[in-house]
Amino acid sequence: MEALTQLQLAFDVVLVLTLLGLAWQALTSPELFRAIVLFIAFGLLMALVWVRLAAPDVALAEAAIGAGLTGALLLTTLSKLAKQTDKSSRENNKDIIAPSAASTDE
Amino acid sequence: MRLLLMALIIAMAAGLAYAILSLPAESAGLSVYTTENIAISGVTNPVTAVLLNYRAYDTFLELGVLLLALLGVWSLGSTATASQRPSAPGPVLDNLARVLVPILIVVAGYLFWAGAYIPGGAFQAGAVLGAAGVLLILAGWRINHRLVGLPLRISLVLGLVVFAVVGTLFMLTDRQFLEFPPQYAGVLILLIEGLATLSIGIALAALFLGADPEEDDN
Amino acid sequence: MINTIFLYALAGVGLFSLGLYALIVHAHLLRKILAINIMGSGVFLVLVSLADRTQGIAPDPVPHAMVITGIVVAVSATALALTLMLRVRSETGQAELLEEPPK
Amino acid sequence: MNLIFDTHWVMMLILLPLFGAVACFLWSRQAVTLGLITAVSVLLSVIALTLQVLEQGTLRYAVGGWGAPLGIDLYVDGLSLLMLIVTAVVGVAISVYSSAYFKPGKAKHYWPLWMFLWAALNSLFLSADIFNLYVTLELMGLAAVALVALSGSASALAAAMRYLLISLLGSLFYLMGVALLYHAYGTVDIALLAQQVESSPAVWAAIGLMVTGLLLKIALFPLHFWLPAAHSSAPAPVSALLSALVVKASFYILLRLWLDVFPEANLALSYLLGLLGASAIIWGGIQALYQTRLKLLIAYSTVMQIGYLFLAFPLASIIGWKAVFYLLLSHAIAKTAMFMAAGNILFYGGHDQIADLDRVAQRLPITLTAFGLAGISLMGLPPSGGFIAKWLLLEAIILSGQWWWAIILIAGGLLTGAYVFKVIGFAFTQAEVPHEPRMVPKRMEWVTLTVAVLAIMLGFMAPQLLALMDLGAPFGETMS
Amino acid sequence: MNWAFWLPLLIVLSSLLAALVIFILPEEKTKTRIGLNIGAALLKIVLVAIMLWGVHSGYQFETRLPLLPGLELVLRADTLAMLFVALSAGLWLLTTVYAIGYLEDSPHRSRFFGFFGLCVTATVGVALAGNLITFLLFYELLTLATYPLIIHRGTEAARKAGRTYLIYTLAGGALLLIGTVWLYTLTGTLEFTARGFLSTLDSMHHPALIIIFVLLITGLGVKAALFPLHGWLPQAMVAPAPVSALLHAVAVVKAGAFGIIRVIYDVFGIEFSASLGVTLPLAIVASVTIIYASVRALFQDDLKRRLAFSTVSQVSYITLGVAIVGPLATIGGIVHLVHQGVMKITLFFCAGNLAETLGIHKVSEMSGVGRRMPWTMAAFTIGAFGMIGAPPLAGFISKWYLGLGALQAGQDWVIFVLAGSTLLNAAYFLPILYAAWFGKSTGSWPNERNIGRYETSLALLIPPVITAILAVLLGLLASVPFSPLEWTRLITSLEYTP
Repeated sequence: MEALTQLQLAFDVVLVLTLLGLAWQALTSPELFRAIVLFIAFGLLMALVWVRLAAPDVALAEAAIGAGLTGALLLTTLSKLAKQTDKSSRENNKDIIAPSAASTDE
Repeated sequence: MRLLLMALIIAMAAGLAYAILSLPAESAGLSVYTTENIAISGVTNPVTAVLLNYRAYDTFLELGVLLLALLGVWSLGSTATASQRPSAPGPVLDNLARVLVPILIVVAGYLFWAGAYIPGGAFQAGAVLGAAGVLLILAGWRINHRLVGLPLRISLVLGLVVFAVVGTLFMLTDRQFLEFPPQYAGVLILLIEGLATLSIGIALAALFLGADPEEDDN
Repeated sequence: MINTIFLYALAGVGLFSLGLYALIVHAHLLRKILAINIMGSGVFLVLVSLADRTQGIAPDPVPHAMVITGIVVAVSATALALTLMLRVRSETGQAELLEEPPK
Repeated sequence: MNLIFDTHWVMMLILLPLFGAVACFLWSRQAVTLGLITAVSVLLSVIALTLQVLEQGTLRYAVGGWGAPLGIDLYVDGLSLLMLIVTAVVGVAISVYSSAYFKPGKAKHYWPLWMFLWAALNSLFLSADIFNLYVTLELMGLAAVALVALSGSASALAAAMRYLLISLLGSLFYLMGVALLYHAYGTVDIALLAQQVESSPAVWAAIGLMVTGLLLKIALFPLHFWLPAAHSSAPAPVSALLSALVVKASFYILLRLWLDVFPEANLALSYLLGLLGASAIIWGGIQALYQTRLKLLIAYSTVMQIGYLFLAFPLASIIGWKAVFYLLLSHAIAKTAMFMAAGNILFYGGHDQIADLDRVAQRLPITLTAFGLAGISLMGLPPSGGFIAKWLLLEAIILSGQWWWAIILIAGGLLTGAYVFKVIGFAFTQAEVPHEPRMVPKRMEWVTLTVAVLAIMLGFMAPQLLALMDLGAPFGETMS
Repeated sequence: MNWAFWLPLLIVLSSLLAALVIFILPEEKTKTRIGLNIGAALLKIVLVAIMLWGVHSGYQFETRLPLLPGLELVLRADTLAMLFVALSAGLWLLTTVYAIGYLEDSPHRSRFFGFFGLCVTATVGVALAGNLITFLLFYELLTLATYPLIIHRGTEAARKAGRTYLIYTLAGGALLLIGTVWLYTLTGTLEFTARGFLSTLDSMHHPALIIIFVLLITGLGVKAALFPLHGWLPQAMVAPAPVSALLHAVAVVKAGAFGIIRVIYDVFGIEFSASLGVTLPLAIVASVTIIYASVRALFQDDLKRRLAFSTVSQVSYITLGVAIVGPLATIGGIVHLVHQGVMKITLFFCAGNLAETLGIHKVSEMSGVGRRMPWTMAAFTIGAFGMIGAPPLAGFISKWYLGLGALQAGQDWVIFVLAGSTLLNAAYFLPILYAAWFGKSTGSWPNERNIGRYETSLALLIPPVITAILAVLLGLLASVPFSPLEWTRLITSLEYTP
């Protein structure tokens, strides 16, 4: 019993540390794509945490929405961002926010 | 500057940690109440009971949040490249979609059905449905242009509207909004969940797509 | 058991703080959006972990439901934020916000 | 069945705008008509609710029939009722204004978003549940952000982005506080919390988190940095909504929590809030004075007026709370009129450079009158709602013996006078119209004037409104 | 219909409604506008006459409307109020006639006459105010209504004058507000009461009361142009002549002076004020103002600026009379409210005529103008002699009572102030008169226009002639019932214990 508890504690500690580590990696990764992939991994790990915390409903929601859909959204956004870069470099990008007056063309 | 920021945040974290550790070591929260009333809630999964009965009003507004986010995304118009067709999917993706989409739809149906008893429910099911939609979009499939206008919109608001209508109906019989008679609660929740799953799935897929497909057509 | 519950709650605080720090120091909007999501996960972790404090009975389902609500809110907000970011990018040519508020 | 007294008006106030939003979304070609119908029906429902509450007293509505702590309760007392009323009044005015302001391409997006915002505001004011308040806050935040971005200009999009991040950050701080309170007391109902809360580290942390999160959303100095850009680059009716209602909604939550859940909140914190409020008054006023664009000037004026609301915290007296609440109401009305007036000027002349205002202002006498009347209320000059508020606030300050706030109050009034008259002064200069202006629809001008006149009329409605505020004694029992 | 309730309200509304209609009147509807202006002014005079008779016969007129819990909007016709109401109603009619003539064919007349009407509404409200909060309300309204009149011409100078005016008056209003609220928190009432309502207050509040007195008097002193708060008045002379007449004689300056009377008599009570020791400093400030402004007037070449400094000096006679503490001085001060108004308006009308007809703005340009515009200059002469205090003109009555009162109260030094001021008045008025009547005309004027069959248009000529005649009559018939002097005796008898 004692050993089991010890083992469980070790598991918890490792899980928590991995979670924090992944979050840190996702937030500091110099490459955006890597950051997003790490974030998705983070989401999946969160799902594991929810299972561990006896919250299977949340785990399902996290896996499907938090990691899955959010991840898909992030990836597609990144690809659009990349396309924009190609496009804007073609069109002499206008890279400063123009101090335009509030638009009145509604 | 960053050091100062770090110090501030660490101080905040320390305070928060202290506050959390000072919480009572045991607390059942509201679980006494949720268990007590589970029999008349219409479902047996306590989380579903909270989501679709005890605190159904939150869920109702949350459907509003999802729809609102979609409205917001659509109001932003085309995002420069959003309207560009993705490059033709490779055969792998195409085949994958053909296999996975039906499976996902079945999983979604199961999750929504099972949500009443075991983990699962409208949001999880809706998300899986949404994933199916994402896959279809990635595979290059586009919604038929005849369905793009009103029919699509109706399917998006269906969950919210039926939720509200069911909630309102019983107001006429001297009950409060969203107060389900226990004997019908199960059926009603199933009805609401089913349509909500549909709306959530379509909304999530639409969020993935980006701009309003109706405008993209033009 | 109790200790591990609090361990997860503290991890929640950790995620919240990490996210906050990253939100402030990073300029790229995509990173800011990631940071907000990680902060959110931290809050959710605090909510759910502490729901299982009493041994022997099933965890309190109310925070679980709250977190599911929160996850849906988060994905909605993220979708809006990402689209908005793309628009900002296409109008201004950069996915960052200028430091000083516009005059 | 008595139609007025038995109908669930509380729910109608949430459902009507929600259905309105759905209807505007489904049939976007008729969005204007549908929106206006919704607006009027919401106003009528608020009137009915007022009659109901006047007859039956405060109202607690258990959604789903469960009741707190298991279910979610809605609560109507003087505070929430007045917020609902002012929202309905501003809402109808904005709806009328918007029906002429937006071109169809924008209107089809504007109307469902605005209806959603209205639903969010109403549900926020009615909620008695701190988690439900989180959901309504998010609903409100997302709608507001989308509305800001609607004008589509680069500056508006950047402002909307910043606003969204701030709004989400504020919500997360708030939600963390909710988590702590729930796990400390096992309920998220405000009334139940109020009975149980006592000083403890968890409560302190919750206060810190929730106050910080809400201050971000309220944009109290020095957390105001996002507001001027967002409020000034949005389309005019949206600017009005944001300044008049959206920031006030977050303040409303803070007020509720402060009065009910954090009664033990300590003196140092309330002084800090008062001090920040004072700084906001001075800083916002000076910034407003230096602005060269009208809408930015008005936005900084909002930063300033928010500061006034916090002067009541160190006073901690019933009359002080009533004073700032009256200020909140009259500011909401006056600011609506002011942003509408700015919208008319922009519409007409295509710009809002203050120095060139003479070219447009003289041709829009109705708009200018409205601006002037709203300005009178902001300055706190009689007869206006702002004057009543200032009078009560001064009274509270003098009674508390903390005379230094009076200096801030007076200085703020003079600063307001300076920037309001800076604008008005230009209206009397003689200049030619250099280009072909765009005619402002009559409807927009007249609704602006109507709202401005209402801001003045608030100066004569104090006995009734103050009596309404007492309903349910939200600020505590009066000694008598 | 309850006349006691409605009459004060009607008197206020008569000009307010007219003003609101005039605002929305299209610019080219000149006839309708003139009709409305004159009609409303006449109506107001009739209503005031009825009320005057009523008050004299002992009727109580009072309007009460709820404003705040425990505070009401009160309009009450007491004897002091009637003096000011009658003055402003009468002079409004003349000023309106004058303004119609003066502004013929100039742009933005709807706007001008709208604010003109609001201005008079506010003045009447100030006069009838039955408590301090009502007074404050109309006092601030007066600020707001006069500002557009001052910057009416829209020039850079006008905008600057307007800005100065606002800085002074809004700051003054703020002080007044603090004082009023503070007073309310101490007493729980703000109702004007004969002999004041503060003497019963615990003496521990006396230091606070002194500060409140200073706040109130400073706030009022801005409009009453007490030194050193008078800076806005000479600048404001860029406004059109009818506005100057309004500022100097009918509305703004008078509202300040009237407020000082109210605060000292009906809030603090004259005897209580004296016991607090605040009246002597006030008398000294008033005296300094009188002398200082007279000296400044001496060096002004611009005619309207010279008149403006003259106003600063003359209005302080009112304050001085009140601050001396004593029935006779009080009579002198209060009656000067009317006398100064009638005389100063004459002078400004005349200055306006010179500017409008001949383009004369400077004293040095007036040589020989008496022969070109005899009627105008005759009126001017009467006004000037009145200001100097020559018998039997109205100004003489005021100074006589002030002097007597000072002796009666044992404040002999005031005599020197009066004498000095009289000499200075003579020093800055007589050269003008000499040049106008006996100076050689160069034959050409800066900007001569031919308006009307007479020396100028009738609308411009009749008002100053009437006011000049009034200035004579007020002096000659000072002891007739209903004369300002007799009315003032009545007011004073209520204030002092016999």
